[in-house]
Amino acid sequence: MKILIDSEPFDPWKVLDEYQKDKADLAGQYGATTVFVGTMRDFNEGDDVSEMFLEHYPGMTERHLENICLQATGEYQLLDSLVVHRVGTIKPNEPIVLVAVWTAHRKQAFEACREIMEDLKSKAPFWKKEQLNDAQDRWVEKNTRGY
Amino acid sequence: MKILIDSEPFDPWKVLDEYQKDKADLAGQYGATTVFVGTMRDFNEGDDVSEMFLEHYPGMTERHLENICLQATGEYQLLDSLVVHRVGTIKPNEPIVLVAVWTAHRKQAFEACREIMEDLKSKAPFWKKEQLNDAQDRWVEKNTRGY
Amino acid sequence: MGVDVKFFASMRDIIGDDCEIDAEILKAKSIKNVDDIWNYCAAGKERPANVLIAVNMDYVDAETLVKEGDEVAFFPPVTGG
Amino acid sequence: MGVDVKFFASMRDIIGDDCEIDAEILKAKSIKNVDDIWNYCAAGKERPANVLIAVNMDYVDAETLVKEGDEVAFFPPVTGG
Repeated sequence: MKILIDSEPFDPWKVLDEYQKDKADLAGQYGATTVFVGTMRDFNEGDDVSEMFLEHYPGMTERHLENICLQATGEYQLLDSLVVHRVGTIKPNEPIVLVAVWTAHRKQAFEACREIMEDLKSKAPFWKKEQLNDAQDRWVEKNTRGY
Repeated sequence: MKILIDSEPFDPWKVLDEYQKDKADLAGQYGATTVFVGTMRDFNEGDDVSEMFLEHYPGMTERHLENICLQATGEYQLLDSLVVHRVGTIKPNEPIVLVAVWTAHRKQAFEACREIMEDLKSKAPFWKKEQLNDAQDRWVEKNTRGY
Repeated sequence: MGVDVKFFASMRDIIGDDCEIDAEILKAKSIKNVDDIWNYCAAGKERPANVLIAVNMDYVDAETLVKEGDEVAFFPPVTGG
Repeated sequence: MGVDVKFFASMRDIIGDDCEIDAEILKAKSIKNVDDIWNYCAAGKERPANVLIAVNMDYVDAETLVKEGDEVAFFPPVTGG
């Protein structure tokens, strides 16, 4: 299990490649890996967005992401999990979040990955502020529902 | 949209990296990417499995994978989708299948990726034969349920 | 030009390799649908209840009519992914 | 050692920067729970209905008691991911 708050852009496929290479002890055990990557779009709610600032509550963020992954590990028999989340200034097309889980069977992998994302969206203390092309910046008021 | 039947081992993260690089026209449009990777385990139904042979029905396989992706594209407003499936002799810890979808929002990405996997498991003409460590090889009789 | 009949996976172990039925035999044996094809190629072996059937790569049932030039396939439940 | 009070995101824009309440003020002003903390630091501004509250990085409600050494945070609905 690994939780990473990253202030620099990250490449999700490179992160996964490197993380999985170090997991030789899991080789042959996992039959299913589900990955979600959230990426910054250049539009939101009808407006063009040129840039975003992601604030977080250091300490509380890591603590809650860990709790979320630990809970999913018990509920879905995860063999491993990985969460990476950007903070700071983010440009369109840059990844914001990566969630990956490894399980024996696909049912648990799909459900755990989705539940970690929903928990992260509703509990982890991150806040987005959007810089619009033709207007003042604005705090995003709430996340859309994922179910 | 891309469908690939691959008789050689593939690295899912490298495949995704290369595929996404060629999708510059989608940059800034997709907010969600969901990926499933099915990997060969070294055990199944209580037995150690040393190797597997994956047979398929050339032509019909590609046709049905295409139909499955086209249907999901309409139902979930996919911006893009990718399916890679191994055939031939497969060793434990080698990826068997990769399904990836790109959408504006995460709800569609999760649901489409899972549905493509379930459709693939129930409709695409592939058959697994397992080579056991201490016994004759055997055809896998049926897939486990994914919902 | 007759009908190409294919067997996959465990079905090939049970029934044997591909079976080609030429136009004359189709006529002579009154082979009209998938069920007739099975009976001709499987030499009396019972058709398993869970067998899947495709004509020209689309799933069909055993009553589906076949004609010259068709490709008919019999196979067990699929186990990919 | 008093109580550290933090505001995040739009809550900081509305209320202001972090607020430190020392032990003497806690006693003098009878500050006992999260609601009292808000009233002291927010200088009369109404507490928005959707504000989230954490004490020592756990979510709590406004009736939760606070003591010296606690860290209290007020912030709007989270929007990560």
